Amino acid sequence: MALPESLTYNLSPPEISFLSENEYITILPRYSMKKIELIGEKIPTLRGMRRERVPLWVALILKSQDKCNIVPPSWLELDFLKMKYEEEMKLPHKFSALPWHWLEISKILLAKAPDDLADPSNKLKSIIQDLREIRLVKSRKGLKELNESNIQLDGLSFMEINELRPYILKVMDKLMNLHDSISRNNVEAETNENEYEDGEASEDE
Amino acid sequence: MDADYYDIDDILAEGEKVPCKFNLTVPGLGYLEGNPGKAIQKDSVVELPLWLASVLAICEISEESSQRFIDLLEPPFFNAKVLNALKTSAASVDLHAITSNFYKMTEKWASMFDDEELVEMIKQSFKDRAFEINNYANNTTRHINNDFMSSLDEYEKYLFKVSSDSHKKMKTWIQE
Amino acid sequence: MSTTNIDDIIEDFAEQNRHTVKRFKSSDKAISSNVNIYDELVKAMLNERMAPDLLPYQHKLINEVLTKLSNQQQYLSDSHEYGDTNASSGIVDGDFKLQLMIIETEIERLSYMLRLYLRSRLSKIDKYTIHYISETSKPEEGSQEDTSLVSKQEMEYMHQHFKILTQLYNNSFLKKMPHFLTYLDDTSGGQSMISKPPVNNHVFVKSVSKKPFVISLDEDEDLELTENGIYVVKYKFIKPYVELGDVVLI
Amino acid sequence: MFGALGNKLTLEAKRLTKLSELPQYQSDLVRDIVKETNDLNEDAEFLTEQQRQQELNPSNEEELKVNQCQLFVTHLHMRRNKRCLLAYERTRANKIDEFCWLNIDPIVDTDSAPDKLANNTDSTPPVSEVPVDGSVTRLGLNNLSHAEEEYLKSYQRILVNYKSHFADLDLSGSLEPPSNIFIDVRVLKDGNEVQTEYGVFNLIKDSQFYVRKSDVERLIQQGYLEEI
Repeated sequence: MALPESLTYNLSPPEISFLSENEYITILPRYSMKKIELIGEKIPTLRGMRRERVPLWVALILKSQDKCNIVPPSWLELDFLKMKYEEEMKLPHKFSALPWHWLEISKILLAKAPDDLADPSNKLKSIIQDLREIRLVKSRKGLKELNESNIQLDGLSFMEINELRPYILKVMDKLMNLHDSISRNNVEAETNENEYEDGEASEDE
Repeated sequence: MDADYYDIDDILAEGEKVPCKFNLTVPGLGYLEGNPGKAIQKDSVVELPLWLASVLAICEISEESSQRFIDLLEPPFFNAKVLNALKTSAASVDLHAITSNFYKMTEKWASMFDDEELVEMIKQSFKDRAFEINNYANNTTRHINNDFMSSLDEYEKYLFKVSSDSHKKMKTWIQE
Repeated sequence: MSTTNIDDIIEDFAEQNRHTVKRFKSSDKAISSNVNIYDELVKAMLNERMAPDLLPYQHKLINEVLTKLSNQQQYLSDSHEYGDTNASSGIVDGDFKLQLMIIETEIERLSYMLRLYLRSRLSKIDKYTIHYISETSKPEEGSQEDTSLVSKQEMEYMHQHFKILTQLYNNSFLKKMPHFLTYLDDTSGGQSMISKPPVNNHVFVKSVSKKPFVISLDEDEDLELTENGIYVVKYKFIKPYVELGDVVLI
Repeated sequence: MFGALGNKLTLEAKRLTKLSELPQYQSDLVRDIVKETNDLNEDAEFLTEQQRQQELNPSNEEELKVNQCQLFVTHLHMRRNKRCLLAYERTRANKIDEFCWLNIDPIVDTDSAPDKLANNTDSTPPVSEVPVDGSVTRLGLNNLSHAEEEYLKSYQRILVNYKSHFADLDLSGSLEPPSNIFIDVRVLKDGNEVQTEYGVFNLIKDSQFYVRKSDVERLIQQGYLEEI
């Protein structure tokens, strides 16, 4: 097959991390640099100490060459994350609001720009780990409620969703198959089927 | 029911045998019960693969009679003992020993008999078992309960595989 | 030797690039100038990866990305050449190199996403070949070059691949079998040979519409989708909203 | 037993979805199933003829029904065989396709084809089973049937043609996301001058450079550089 099975209806964690690098982040350039015409975006002329918003992947290249400092996002901060953790404890059936790419971006910044973060890396890492775990336990409990129709998953981030995706989809699809095996439940499916066939529906023996 | 023609698991499920009772004597079909060249007698009970049984069971012998070539008898995988066990404690039933494509069989069986009660019950046991499967898939360090793992039907094995692969990939990513 | 200022060179290249962009955009009203084609490609790739069936080929977007990629690659190699001939004179400074590195990184990122986009399409075409051959041979299909379900290249690939697969089956066993058993698109006997995309299967969607909207599901059930809400629903109910851009598959 | 050959072939198809390379083509089993199907077809033709006779000379209904039942069984059996054969070949073709996308050469050498001698359908060839997932990593030409070899060559041609429309993209390239296209390296031991598109640098111990990863991969392997 043109695409390996493991990438069909599925994303890998490195892939989601890659996508998170498209998010914008504020940098504080240390030097001036001419503007760059990219295909997606125009990177403006950078001037020393004047803040700019650029895609994270651009910021990481500049950072690796000591051309800028990264201004960490406001949520990547010990106090804020602790507050979120307490929220998670208080509300056992709800996920606290965290950015769509919080796991990926925090991991990237902790690895590539630890000196730009306001709090010590080890403390940040540990609260992020705690948050991840409490949310994982919560989501796992929620998985008891799966059905054959639809569910809502507000509050989970992309990476967290992706981890649960294969399980959720395979369970819901199977429940649907079982459900639809009863013809009464499958009336609509059969009507659709006939439309699909353009009236050439075949006769059973 | 529109199973994919090339779906290997569907082909295997269709190859599973179910007990059937012949409603007429058919010469030459003795090979179906291991007596090649002989006739199959009316009222004899024979195990036939589903791909054959499901069609013979809906073909009427004559236009006037509602009798079909064969009657499907209750297959062992849906007998009262199995269903009760699933109701009481779904996760402790050895589905694999019963039939390795249990859910496919359920779908096929239910679609032939429109057995809603059966489907509702098996949906619930699937949910219970799936939840347990995810717990195992999450926790690769914990001692794997081999009894449970070897009791999974083919779809459950696949569910375990995709879930544990996903968790493993996530762990690897976090640690890298 | 050269006295040309490096800034001028960069300006020059940038200018050239802008012209190509302009030329393209004037003939293409569907992609408005404030849409970032990089983001569009991310969205198209994710939608295509997660949709059980083939989405309409993004003719305009893909052509534009390909044109821009090729321009940018040209710019890059011209710049490297420029860098080589002027390396000794000390004109090519670190910043210039760094800028080229950023440009090259973007090229790599876009190529990667395009690769995934195209390959997920081929894998669906391969799985449901006969279905798509018949879908694309309907009269309303293909009349319009830039709205067809598959690209010209995909169309060619699909027919060629089907042909050699048929040959493989024939040579392996079909031609030795009774004639009535040699069809690959038989739908009689309650078992269709034509594999179809599993459009009933569930998908994850994220609503991106500012206004909440309601979709109808099975059995008279409705579901309201609000901005940034995450849902798991059957694909067939959400497909129209994917094409409208009210939701993205994730 | 009834339908046994088809089942056996389907189990083989199931097995090979989990393998990282294609096992020996089951030519004997395929041949036997084709033969069985043709034998069944002779029965079917006989039964059809008998049916026609019965209809011409109205006999008892029971006889007609018995005949119809026999005919059904025969036809269903043939259709079942066909499905098993196609699913088997399709599964193999998918593996061949997947291999072609890797853009590497198949193994021609007789010795390296692990189950060359195992074309007996009863034996389970000792192919390396990779439990993680069944993606193809290599392919021995010896394990292919003649028709499959032809198919492989044709599919390679189709791919070359398709890819030629996207020459800049390297469609067979890595499906891992491109992270770290440029990396920082440190020189571990002295060496010669290195030329890259991004300029020239000298391998002087302990100096550091920011370079394109693909330009220095060999130097890293050879121990001249390390990624920081």
